[in-house]
Amino acid sequence: MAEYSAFQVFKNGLTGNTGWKQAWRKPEPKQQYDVVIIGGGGHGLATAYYLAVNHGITNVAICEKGWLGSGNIGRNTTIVRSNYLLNGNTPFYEHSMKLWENLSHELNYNVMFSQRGIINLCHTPAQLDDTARRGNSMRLMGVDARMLTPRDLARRVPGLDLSASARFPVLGGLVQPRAGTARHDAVAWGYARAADRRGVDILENCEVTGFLRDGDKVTGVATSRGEIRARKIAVCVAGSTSHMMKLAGIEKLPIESHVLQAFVSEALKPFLDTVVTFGGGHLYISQSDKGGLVFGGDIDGYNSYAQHGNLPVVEEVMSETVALFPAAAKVRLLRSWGGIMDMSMDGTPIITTGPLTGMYLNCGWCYGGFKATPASGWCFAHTIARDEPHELSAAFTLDRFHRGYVIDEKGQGATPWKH
Amino acid sequence: MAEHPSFVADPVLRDRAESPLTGHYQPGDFGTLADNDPGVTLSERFGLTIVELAAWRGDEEKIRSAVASVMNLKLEGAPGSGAAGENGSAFNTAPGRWLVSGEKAELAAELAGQTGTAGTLTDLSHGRTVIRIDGPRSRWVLSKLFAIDFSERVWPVGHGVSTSHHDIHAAIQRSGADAFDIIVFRSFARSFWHVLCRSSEETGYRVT
Amino acid sequence: MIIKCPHCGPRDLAEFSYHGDATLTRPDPASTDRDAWNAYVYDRTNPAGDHREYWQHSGGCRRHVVVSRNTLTHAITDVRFAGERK
Amino acid sequence: MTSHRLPTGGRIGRDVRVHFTFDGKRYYGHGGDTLASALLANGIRVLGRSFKYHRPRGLLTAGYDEPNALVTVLTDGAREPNIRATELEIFEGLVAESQNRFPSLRFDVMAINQFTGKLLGAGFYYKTFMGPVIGPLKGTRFWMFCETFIRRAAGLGRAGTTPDPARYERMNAFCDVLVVGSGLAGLRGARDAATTGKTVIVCETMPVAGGCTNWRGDETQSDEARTLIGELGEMENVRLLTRTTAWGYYDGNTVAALERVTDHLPKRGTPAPRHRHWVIRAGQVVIATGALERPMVFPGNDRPGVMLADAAMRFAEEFGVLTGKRMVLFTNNDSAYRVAMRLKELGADVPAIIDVRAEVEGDARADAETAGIEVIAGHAVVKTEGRPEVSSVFAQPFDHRTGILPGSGRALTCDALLVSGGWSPVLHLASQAGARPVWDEQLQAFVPPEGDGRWTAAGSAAGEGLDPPAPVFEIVSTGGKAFVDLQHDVTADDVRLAHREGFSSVEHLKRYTTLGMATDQGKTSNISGMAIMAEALAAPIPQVGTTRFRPPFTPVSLGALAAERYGDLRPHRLTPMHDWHAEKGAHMYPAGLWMRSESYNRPGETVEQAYIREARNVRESVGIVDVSTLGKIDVQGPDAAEFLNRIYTNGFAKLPVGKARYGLMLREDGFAMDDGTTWRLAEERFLMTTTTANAARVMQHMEFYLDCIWPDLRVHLTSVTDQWAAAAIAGPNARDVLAACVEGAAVDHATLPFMGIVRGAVAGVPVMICRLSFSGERAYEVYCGAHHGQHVWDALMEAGEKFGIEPYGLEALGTLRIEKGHITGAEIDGRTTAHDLHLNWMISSKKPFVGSAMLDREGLMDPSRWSLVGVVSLSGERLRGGSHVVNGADREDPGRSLGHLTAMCYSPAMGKYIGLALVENGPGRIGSRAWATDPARSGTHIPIEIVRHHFYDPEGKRMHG
Ligand SMILES: Cc1cc2nc3c(=O)[nH]c(=O)nc-3n(C[C@H](O)[C@H](O)[C@H](O)COP(=O)(O)OP(=O)(O)OC[C@H]3O[C@@H](n4cnc5c(N)ncnc54)[C@H](O)[C@@H]3O)c2cc1C
Ligand SMILES: NC(=O)c1ccc[n+]([C@@H]2O[C@H](COP(=O)([O-])OP(=O)(O)OC[C@H]3O[C@@H](n4cnc5c(N)ncnc54)[C@H](O)[C@@H]3O)[C@@H](O)[C@H]2O)c1
Ligand SMILES: Cc1cc2nc3c(=O)[nH]c(=O)nc-3n(C[C@H](O)[C@H](O)[C@H](O)COP(=O)(O)O)c2cc1C
Ligand SMILES: [Zn+2]
Repeated sequence: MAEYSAFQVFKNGLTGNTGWKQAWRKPEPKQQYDVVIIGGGGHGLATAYYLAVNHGITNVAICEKGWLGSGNIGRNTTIVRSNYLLNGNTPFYEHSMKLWENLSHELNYNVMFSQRGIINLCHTPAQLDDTARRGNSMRLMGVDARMLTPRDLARRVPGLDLSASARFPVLGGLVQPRAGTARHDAVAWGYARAADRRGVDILENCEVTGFLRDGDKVTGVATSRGEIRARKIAVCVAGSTSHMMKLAGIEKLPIESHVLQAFVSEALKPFLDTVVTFGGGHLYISQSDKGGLVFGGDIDGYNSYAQHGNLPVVEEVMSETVALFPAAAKVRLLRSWGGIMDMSMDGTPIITTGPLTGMYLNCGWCYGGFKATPASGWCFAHTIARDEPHELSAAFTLDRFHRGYVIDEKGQGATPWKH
Repeated sequence: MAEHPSFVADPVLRDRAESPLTGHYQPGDFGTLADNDPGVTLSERFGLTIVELAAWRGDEEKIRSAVASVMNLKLEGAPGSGAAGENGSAFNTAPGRWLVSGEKAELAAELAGQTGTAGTLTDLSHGRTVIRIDGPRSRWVLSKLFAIDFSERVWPVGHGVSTSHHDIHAAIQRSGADAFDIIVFRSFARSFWHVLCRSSEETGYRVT
Repeated sequence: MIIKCPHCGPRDLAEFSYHGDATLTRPDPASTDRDAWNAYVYDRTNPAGDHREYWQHSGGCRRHVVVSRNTLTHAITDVRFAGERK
Repeated sequence: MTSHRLPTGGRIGRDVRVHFTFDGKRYYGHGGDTLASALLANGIRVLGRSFKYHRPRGLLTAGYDEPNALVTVLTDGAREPNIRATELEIFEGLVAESQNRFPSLRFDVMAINQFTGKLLGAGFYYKTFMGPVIGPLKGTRFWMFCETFIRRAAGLGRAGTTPDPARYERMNAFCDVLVVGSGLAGLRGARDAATTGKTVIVCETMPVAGGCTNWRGDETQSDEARTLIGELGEMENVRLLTRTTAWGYYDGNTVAALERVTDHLPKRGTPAPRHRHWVIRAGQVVIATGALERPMVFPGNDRPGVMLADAAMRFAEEFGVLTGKRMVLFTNNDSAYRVAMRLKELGADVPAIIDVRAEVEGDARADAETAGIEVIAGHAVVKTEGRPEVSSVFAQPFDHRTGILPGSGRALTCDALLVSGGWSPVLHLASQAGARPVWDEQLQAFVPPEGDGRWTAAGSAAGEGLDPPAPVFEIVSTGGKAFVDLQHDVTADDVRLAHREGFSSVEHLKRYTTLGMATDQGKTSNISGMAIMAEALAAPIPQVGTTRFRPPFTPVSLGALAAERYGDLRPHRLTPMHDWHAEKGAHMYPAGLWMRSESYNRPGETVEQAYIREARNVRESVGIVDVSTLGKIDVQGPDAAEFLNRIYTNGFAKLPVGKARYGLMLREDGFAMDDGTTWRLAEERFLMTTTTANAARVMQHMEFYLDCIWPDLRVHLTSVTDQWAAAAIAGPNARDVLAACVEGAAVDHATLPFMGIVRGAVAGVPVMICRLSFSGERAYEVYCGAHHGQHVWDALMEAGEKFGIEPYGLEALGTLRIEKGHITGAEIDGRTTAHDLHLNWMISSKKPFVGSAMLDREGLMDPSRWSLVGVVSLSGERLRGGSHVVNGADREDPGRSLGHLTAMCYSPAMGKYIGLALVENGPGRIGSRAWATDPARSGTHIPIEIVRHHFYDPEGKRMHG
């Protein structure tokens, strides 16, 4: 299939756009693969892609129960950053950032990664220190970060209420200039197309309904499109993790599923050129290329598998938005939706071999797994191909909870709804 | 503290006490008054003795009779039930808990005496601020702030609820035909007062 | 969501705070069975369907309740006081 | 009278002229007009430009489903973009402007996009703009360069940056039955419920009730509606809300609705809110939201003058405006015939109805022909012409079963083409409630399923009384672009391209082409899009399915949702002495919701100078600080001591009455949670204090254990934080100050030793005094009733005057505690253990307590964990909060982080900058040197020595003495 390029767009444009082919094939499932990946979200797709590219494993299928990208990859607020605090996290997310920086070329698909920077606002002196601590931590691990004064902020974020009478007075902020946003769907489609071109079978409308076992070993999956055998089975189903693992007989995991809402306003001419997060509560806001302000806040805070949220969180997020941007009171909310988060007990992901033989698990991404997509795929592919953790994800083990090696960015303890 | 003499009873103590609304409580008419009639009238009921009575499980009845004997108020057993009389008012705020307030001298001490081992008493006279809202539009104004059905059919006089306006916890007792007493934590009182005043501007309000 | 507090009656979600899975049993305080404690602190069934969970009516009567709620539909079928206090 | 206005009719107030400005030009309309009707009456038919191709666009509809006519309203300097002209009621002085055009609506340079239109097919941007792989534009640079231009071209209206001065409010409501929509179905439903005594709320998005009876021209129906509106108005249990849109259906039958209270009024600045955010908890919801007419897709279907038939009817009946002088209809169902005849009656020239159906059953055709309207059956419109407004349309024979256009057609001149492509029930709210729409073959529309008890659908919303159309959604021909989603410029060809590229699930179709993602959320386009995709897939429409409806039904102002949490109404907690601090010039800043004083700066003093002076004064003389914000919990009951024993890591059972003890709490996972002192006031009564920040959390924590884990314990907890005002008096002279003013109690060392408690009075007011020290000095906390806080504070200040008492703020408080190595929330950050903080001495081994079973897990005892140390600046430079500790002397190559500073200050006692830090293997580093580095903030790189965390008086002689 032709490479995507300006030339192709031009050529096809003149010929009625009839020359374009399917972005990925719609194959029938084979009976046997080397690796079956459950979950056609960002992580599953990236895993397939890196299995092929980094490890030469191409006899791979991805089983997706709905349409490709119907999970969280298709409903997140698209923020990509590596501004973490703790040692266990930063190198992993920074690796991801580096992959993002070349992703469009790598995939030959414009994922519209826009490095417009992310700014964390501070509203109290204590927060300034905390934030500086995070910035310093990043810098010491080779990640870009810089504290901003209110004057810097006035220049970068017009419309932000920097007055002393602001509802939440702003004392400063931390910027990670290389952070930004990417077009969420394009990431799924780009990985899908690139993986497909390397031979990966993407099986949509193929729900995994059970596992085939040989004693303790997992040997395949039962799906809505028939049984499929595989030497290795990788689970990447985000919010459905517990449910999926129950099918394998694992009743309990350090995971809870919670709903997170996101919002988009009506399209506006450029209003906000960076990503802003609020330090006094929980809010992050950016503007999509289409013009909508895209924003989100806290998870609703109770176990949920329903992809819809509640009203108090809507009100909370909107009130924080207008507190920061008083002009936005007249902007209008266009749409709200929800996605199911796989909240882990310490707010940090899990990438591991097992828990059964022949099985590999990738989960616990909470509300931050979009930015992790490339690195997650990279490290998970490594784990699957080599049967050992990648050094960047070595801390993301499943036994860290019991052993007490939790990586708790928020310091909340085993209350997933507070991470 | 029940151990302390009620500051209401002691004019000197009362004199030395200061409302959290001091400097922010301005009698007069505000907002849009229809025909010079305010939709609501707001006032602070400062200087009440306020105590919380909490019964041990099974001893609720004893607490109710303690209130009955000290205050001459008959409390029903149902959640939220309350009553108001000359000696003050009381209502149920939580299982086995009542908020009792009044101007009666030594109210706390007398209640403590009657409560005995049936439960505990906590003096909150300084810790709570009581704001009364009265007038034809009181329900309308309250409905802006609380997710509570204030309609008459579910809310007889004397009855009360525990609820909150965002971070501000409030116990609200219906104290008259259109009157409600809102009991908030003292530290929040000023913020709450401003919100209440602002919310009352639409209907016009009078501070007395 | 509306939760019907056994004391206060139906109240808005905003008045409640969540406290998680109510099906867990806390090990005996003196127990040193680490696995049991680990399971209690970290491991969750996280069902897609009926869930029993603690909520506190923190913006109301402050009592904790056990809510039976379906995590797929959010439909609540039962609310009762947690524990039986003396 | 304006040119297109009929001499009579409509619900507008003809005797009043209402002036407004559109794109800088002044016009007038009448009371009751919308901007759309008023502009139409003035002969203005181009109202906007489309999103991508910037094509000139006119009105398609007359209501909330309008995709084209979006304008920006300017009020008091604030801009409100993307307002539908069809819903915007004009008022005297209204200023509106068109959007997405430059320099003007008539001439827009971006319209050039139309000619590149073929290149800008769906999703073209995914395939290009990736830029070079090497060179200065590699990586994301090239894309970001292009993005700047794409962003400017995209977007619709422009939002301002000046704060919105308007006011918003929330309203909570309860009812037995909520009826959404006040058409006949809604009104009947409301009447039926209300007469059985139920409380009813009816909300209607339009300014007047009655729904389509207001314009359908059916006397019987409008009479019935009027009567019902009158009846309902009389009933006490009914509330009818107009200009109120039910936009969100949430769990528990909670419906959110937006009332536009004053948008239509010229007078602003009244205390009435602009918008009211209704939150309605309903026993039952009746969804009577009617049905929307949908257009058909054919080449040139976006030309101004092409409009829905029902919309034209509305403009004529409600506003007395004819949308054209010579109107042709194009339909696949009977409803358009009624429109045609009525418009003709009203004086329009209606030469023809073009009907895709070869045979039209029933009387419609005969009636039309009798009225002198030609019925061109078995034809379809294949092209429109006009520049930019429609001046003629081209009809060609059409076989609606095959979609083939046999034979040649004819042109009809007209200035309006009114289209009816069938009707879709408005089932958004049912869908939000979780209902799966059902395809109705006859109606060629999705209808809601049976209600599920929480809601029912009624009237047209349930599919009742709608005219069944022939199943025609698109006329495929070559006469130009055929639009499906007008706002987003998604064409039928785009849908087919998406299909070709495999984006054939409706959800993929939507995301790839953005069909249905515009401000109208596809109200007029979703069904056609699905139908065209179904055709491409050769699958039936229901199999293709529909995309998900999500709140809000129509856009909602963010201000309304913020309601009273806007502007300066902040929920602050203030201590009883707040005003005093403010008067003394203290800079107050938020600690959670509390406001606390940072320092009491004298004129010309910096914060640092002030806190050093304040702290020094404590060490040398005496200071006073407001600590009323500490959490205080009354713990009472026969099992109170036992309970505290389980909650705290250290023992409380044996604490004597009249004594206080410092306690530490852990979380169940073994990490530290909070610390504070707890005072035993009586055998069965304790007063617990917590840190300011954790008060609520600790309360909940304890309530949880009492309610859920140990319900057998007889303990009552009550928050008494607000009951007490508290002042800490610290310094060598503290005792003298108390001695000078405390009545009724001795404060000498024997009576009041460290951790002792006495009761007495100050200035005639009862107080309780506990000898505690956070500062490390001889110190006391004086508690009194909060209403007496200021009185006691004044008395303490007065008594302290001769001892040199001065107030100190949080900065000095922090300094004193750092010098002492006392911990706060900066160290108990949710990741540290008692071990990390050297609080092992507080861990009782004699009893289990919350967290005891988990605290010695491998990971929590790992020697490489970060633990608490002190640091001293060796260069005399100021240490910076948030700095990290590193080993490298080279600022550019500092090595990895060994830990970080949690707190820093200038220590007057030590004469140096010092700090506390959590560092890897802390104890092992005591006495060693390192650097405190702050690359992200100040850039400082300061040599430090790592020392024990007790800097000052480690033996505690001063506080015990
Ligand atoms: C509202 C919202 C905002 C967010 N914002 C951000 C953000 O700004 N930045 C950020 O980094 N992250 C963000 N996230 C998180 C991020 O989206 C997720 O962590 C990440 O997408 C999860 O990985 P995934 O893409 O593989 O998951 P998904 O896309 O959810 O993939 C899982 C897939 O598994 C499939 N599946 C489930 N069960 C089965 C089965 N039985 N058989 C077959 N397939 C199955 C699902 O259909 C789904 O497609 C946000 C998430 C949400 C919901
Ligand atoms: N000939 C046809 O095909 C056709 C089409 C439509 C209606 N009708 C006739 O019209 C009558 C139906 O009346 P009806 O009451 O069902 O519909 P209706 O259209 O008269 O009323 C629906 C009302 O709901 C309002 N509404 C919609 N969504 C809302 C929301 N989210 N919030 C608040 N208000 C909202 C609309 O503004 C409208 O006033 C019947 O007699 C029917 O036969 C006929
Ligand atoms: C970054 C981002 C931007 C979005 N912008 C829009 C938008 O402009 N218009 C729109 O209708 N939906 C927008 N959506 C929301 C989608 O329509 C959709 O609601 C979301 O992907 C979840 O899918 P669901 O609603 O089908 O469950 C956006 C979603 C994301 C993640
Ligand atoms: Zn309750």
